[in-house]
Amino acid sequence: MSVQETRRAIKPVSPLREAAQMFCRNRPAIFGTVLLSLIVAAVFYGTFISGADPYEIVWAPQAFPGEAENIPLGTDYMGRDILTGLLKGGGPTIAVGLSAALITVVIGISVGAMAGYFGGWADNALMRFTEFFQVLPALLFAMVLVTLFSPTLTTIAIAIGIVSWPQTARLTRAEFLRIRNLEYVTAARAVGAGNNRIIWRVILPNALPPLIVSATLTIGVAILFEAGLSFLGLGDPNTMSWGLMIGANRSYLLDAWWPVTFPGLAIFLTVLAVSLIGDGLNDAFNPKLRQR
Amino acid sequence: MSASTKPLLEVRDLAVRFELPKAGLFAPKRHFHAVRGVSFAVPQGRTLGIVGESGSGKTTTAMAAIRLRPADGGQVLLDGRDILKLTQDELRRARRDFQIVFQDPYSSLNPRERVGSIVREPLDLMKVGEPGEERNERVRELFSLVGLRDDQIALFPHQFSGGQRQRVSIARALATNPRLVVCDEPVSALDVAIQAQILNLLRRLQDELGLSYLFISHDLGVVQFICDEIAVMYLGRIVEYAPRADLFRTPRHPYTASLLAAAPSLSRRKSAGYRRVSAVRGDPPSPFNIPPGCAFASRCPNAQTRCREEEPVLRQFGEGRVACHFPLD
Amino acid sequence: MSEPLLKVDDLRVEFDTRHGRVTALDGVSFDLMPAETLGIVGESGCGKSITALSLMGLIPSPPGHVTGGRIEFEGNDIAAMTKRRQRQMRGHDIAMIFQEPMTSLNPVFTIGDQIAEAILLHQDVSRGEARNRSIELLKTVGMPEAERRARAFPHELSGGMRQRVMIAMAISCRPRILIADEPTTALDVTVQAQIFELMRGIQEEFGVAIMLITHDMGAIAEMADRVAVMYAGRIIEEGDADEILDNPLHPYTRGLIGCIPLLGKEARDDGRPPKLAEIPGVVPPLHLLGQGCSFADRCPLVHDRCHREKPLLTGSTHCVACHATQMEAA
Amino acid sequence: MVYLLRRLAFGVLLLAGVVILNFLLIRLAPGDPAAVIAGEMGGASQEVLASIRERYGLDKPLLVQLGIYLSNVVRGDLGESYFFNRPVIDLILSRLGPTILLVMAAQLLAIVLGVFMGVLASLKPQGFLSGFVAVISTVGYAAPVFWTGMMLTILFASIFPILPVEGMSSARFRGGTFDYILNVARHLILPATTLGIIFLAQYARLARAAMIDVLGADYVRTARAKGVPESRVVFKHALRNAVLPILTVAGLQFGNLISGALLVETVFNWPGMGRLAFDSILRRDYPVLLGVLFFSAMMVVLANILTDLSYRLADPRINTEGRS
Repeated sequence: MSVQETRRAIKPVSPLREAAQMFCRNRPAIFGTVLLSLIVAAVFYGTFISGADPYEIVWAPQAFPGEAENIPLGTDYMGRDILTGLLKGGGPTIAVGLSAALITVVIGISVGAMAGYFGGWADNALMRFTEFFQVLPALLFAMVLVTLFSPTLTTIAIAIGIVSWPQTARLTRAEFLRIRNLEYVTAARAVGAGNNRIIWRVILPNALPPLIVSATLTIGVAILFEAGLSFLGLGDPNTMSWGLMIGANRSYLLDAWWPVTFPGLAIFLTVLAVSLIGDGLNDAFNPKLRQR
Repeated sequence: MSASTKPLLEVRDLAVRFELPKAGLFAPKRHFHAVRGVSFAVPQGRTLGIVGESGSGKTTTAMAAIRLRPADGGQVLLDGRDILKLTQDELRRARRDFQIVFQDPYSSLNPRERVGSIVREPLDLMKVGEPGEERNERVRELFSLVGLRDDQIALFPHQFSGGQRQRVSIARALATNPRLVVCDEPVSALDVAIQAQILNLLRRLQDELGLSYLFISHDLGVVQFICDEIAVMYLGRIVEYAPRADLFRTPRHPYTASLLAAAPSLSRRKSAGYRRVSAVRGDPPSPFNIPPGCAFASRCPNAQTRCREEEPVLRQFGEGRVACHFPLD
Repeated sequence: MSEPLLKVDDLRVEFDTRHGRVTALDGVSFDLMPAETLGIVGESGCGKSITALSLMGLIPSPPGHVTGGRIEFEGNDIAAMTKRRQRQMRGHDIAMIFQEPMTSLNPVFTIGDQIAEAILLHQDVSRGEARNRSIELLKTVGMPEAERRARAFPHELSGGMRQRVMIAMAISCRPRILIADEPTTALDVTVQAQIFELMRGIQEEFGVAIMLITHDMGAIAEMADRVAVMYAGRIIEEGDADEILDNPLHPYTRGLIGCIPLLGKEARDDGRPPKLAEIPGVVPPLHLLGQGCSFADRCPLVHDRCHREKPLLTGSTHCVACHATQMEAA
Repeated sequence: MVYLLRRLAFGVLLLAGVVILNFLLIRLAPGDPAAVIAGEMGGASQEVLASIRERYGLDKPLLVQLGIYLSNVVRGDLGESYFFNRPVIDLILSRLGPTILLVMAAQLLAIVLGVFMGVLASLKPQGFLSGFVAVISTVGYAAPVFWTGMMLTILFASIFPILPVEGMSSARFRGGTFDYILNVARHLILPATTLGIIFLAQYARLARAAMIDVLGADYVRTARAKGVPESRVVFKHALRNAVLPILTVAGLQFGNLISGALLVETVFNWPGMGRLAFDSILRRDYPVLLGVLFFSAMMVVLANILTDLSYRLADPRINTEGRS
């Protein structure tokens, strides 16, 4: 039958491995990965190894970075060490970001998958529900939730999750709607697969690439949210976090730039790293780019 | 028609309609009748072709017949058992007897699965043979049956050409030893050279395995090559239904005649001054808004007043059946 | 004999792919005479569409590069013309219609505007005049209710009607050459027949030379005066349509004709049409083309020389690029 | 027209949902609803609490309470700020203008400049501008907007003191209307830029992607084949189609824009609804906070309807969908 194909033995190339190779060839993505690893390592050191107390007053207030040996990044308006604050404050920020992203993804994928797969009545109801949530400006809604239900890390994570799932839901729905109509799904039904198998084993794996990208980006968004809430004074008052440092020093901005600049930079670099990784994944999963 | 043998599949009065988006909040629900009262039979070991242009409802008919989309009326009898009445569980078990090969070799295989497990999936889901070696052996057997090699079993779909993917698709359809295979335009996405390979393969498999095919196509050349009987569909209805030789020798419905006139041929030469004389005019009317009377009347060269008022029914005429007030001799 | 309208000589086009740079057109040469129809036939990926696009200067770059060859229109080298003159040639002297009428018209403008734009670009007429002419053109291509339809958007028309609009746009400036790239592939058979008939009528009325790109031998028979058969970026056989169809010389052409399930190939003993001829294997991907004949791996007449050396296109009226056939003839 | 009515009806429904949500939030919050409404800083004397119970019918069944709440909202009564001692609706209306000004200025800046940059970048997909768009969109996305604002404040307050960094107009401003407008405009520059820049980056990136996509479309090839000059291919044939996805996203971004405005107003002391929300958080002034939530939702609903309408104007395929 196929004459010339017999000559070459071909190795299986899984789509996943191809994506991984693409990712590794993407320089910004690698930079993001390295940057994120460094940040996570530093935060890990601050949270679990370093015994320093971020609330301890170590020097004169608003001391310039490097003014004394033990304050390489200066002190804040109360004389607390900023570097210690950064190392200690990263933990809560990242933890809230991760758990909020998890909540977002779980709600978003469940709602979106049901709406997209079952369509019709269920889709209509779920999408109206989603639209309702999209009408509320996310940060404002999160503020209201946190104000009403006391600002703890858990409330903050839940609030961020509640306000940001609609986008994931819409994306999931769109992917499910698209894939649902592809012939391989019909083919699976033709060989006797039931709804469960089709949703979880056939459609979801194929819908996953854009969802992974969006989940990654959601971590970045959640970190920004946490920072925003803390900045507005809605952070957990008992936990040092990057946003809180900015919010607390905001009033003295024009007297001393460093207590605000460094935590902001930390947030910026973390989100940057995450979004570079997200972009890299996006390119890696994009079959159009792979052709080139 | 082979009246002596009992048909394997018999479809009676099948109807499918789609719900259209409502015009307003309180407007009545609107429907689009994609398949209207379609009846046909696939004899054991033979091939029935359904031909028609896009929008004729041919694919919808096939999909509804094997319950890959819901039907809104009629019966589908496989060996006397009504498929439309089976419960979900019964249906899943019954599916081993009827399988399908799709049109698009690119979207019909899950890109994240190895082709070996794609072919194996029906065996696993319908619990055919012992799990493990027996099923793997069956997969190897199927691969060689459709002209693929053992060492390709572990590959992913994107590593295959269109023709080879279609072979995988056929292997999957044959895995459970089905009796009926629905072929939904299986070669229309392929280049002619590959198309010939697949058509020959389908015919060989039919001879070797005694398969029955329900073959959907828009290409009369392909249909003539592979089908024993042919049903011509136009806007959701069968307009002519006849054995191959008769349909191609003496088309009775003007629509069939115009399809034949437009089918591929090397004998219509520009050098010989060939001109098309009475090609049908215009496009098919919108399926959302089918006029009363004969649906083909607006394009028919022989249409008369009666055609625009009264819808013709399918009736015996010559060797076959035709739905036309003024069939051709 | 008259001078060719278009003379293509040794055209080479290369593309950058992830397998490196591949040759999509490898020394393609042909002439197009006034008012004739030249059919270019081949399977997908053989380079027939790229040939058409390179004549129009529409090869997307990157990744495409025209790396050699010469295209002459009425004796003038196109590459030597100014950019402006090249642009004026498009639409005015050479027009093109495409395979996908669904996506080839701009969805946000009315079809009347799109035809009028072509007229205004190349002719010195007023807007109103362009409008009227576009309605006339729509009538010429057989559009019912042309005045009303001129105000329609593309999505409001069927595929066949859109292809008529494309044709109206193409002939709006009375081009000398009409390139039709698979103009009926996306259409239903009955509509295909109408479009072919329309093209024949337009050719007779305006005397335009047509270059018909197709994979369909039936279309070649019905439309073409001469045929060039392409395989893997080269023309492998060329001649009068009847010659090619009745007496194909290249094994590929023979295979291609033999594998079409044609109407009328009727009846063996059991009443079934005979088995189709097959060309084994698949077209090799461009990056795996070797130094020999690109058809060698699938050829029933293959011998050593075919793997070593590319055959050249030889002959006077019926040309073929095949070592086996050439030796037989010699 | 029918479509517009339907959209408006659905919008009203959504807003009713927001009102119900507000109602539920107050009931679900820990503590006595009356105390919640009064606010912790409001000096919840017994008389105040009693008047609140009276006003909201808090001793009645939940559904009746909801009815009272809804009918209050319909009459324009969003409650009372016990801190300012003013009806919430008055407070918000006095802050609505500045917020709309800020949000619109930012959106306009972002769309116009963003699309322009994106289009230019799309012409050379591997060129310098494309790289620049990629970098600023990543940077703009990653930088917390309030931090960017503060960095700009430092820059313009200490290093180049050429632009005001606080408020909406100079204190004790005297002068004619025209001078006043100029004064406000100068104050607007920094907040609008801060807010606009995140979205600008996103639109630029989106416009570039959409244009690259459209420039490869068949109908663009058709335009080139009929000899349309390249500039016209880009700005007429391609851009008209590429704005469609941008329009969609711009509509969806409106909520985020208001969220951003909240932070930016706080940083620059811009006297809008965001600043009001921030102040009411500090004072636990819940009626005001919920009022701001309601009004923001209303702005988003209106913006969505406007986006939809403009989309229908821009894309002829939508209008005729129902026609057969």
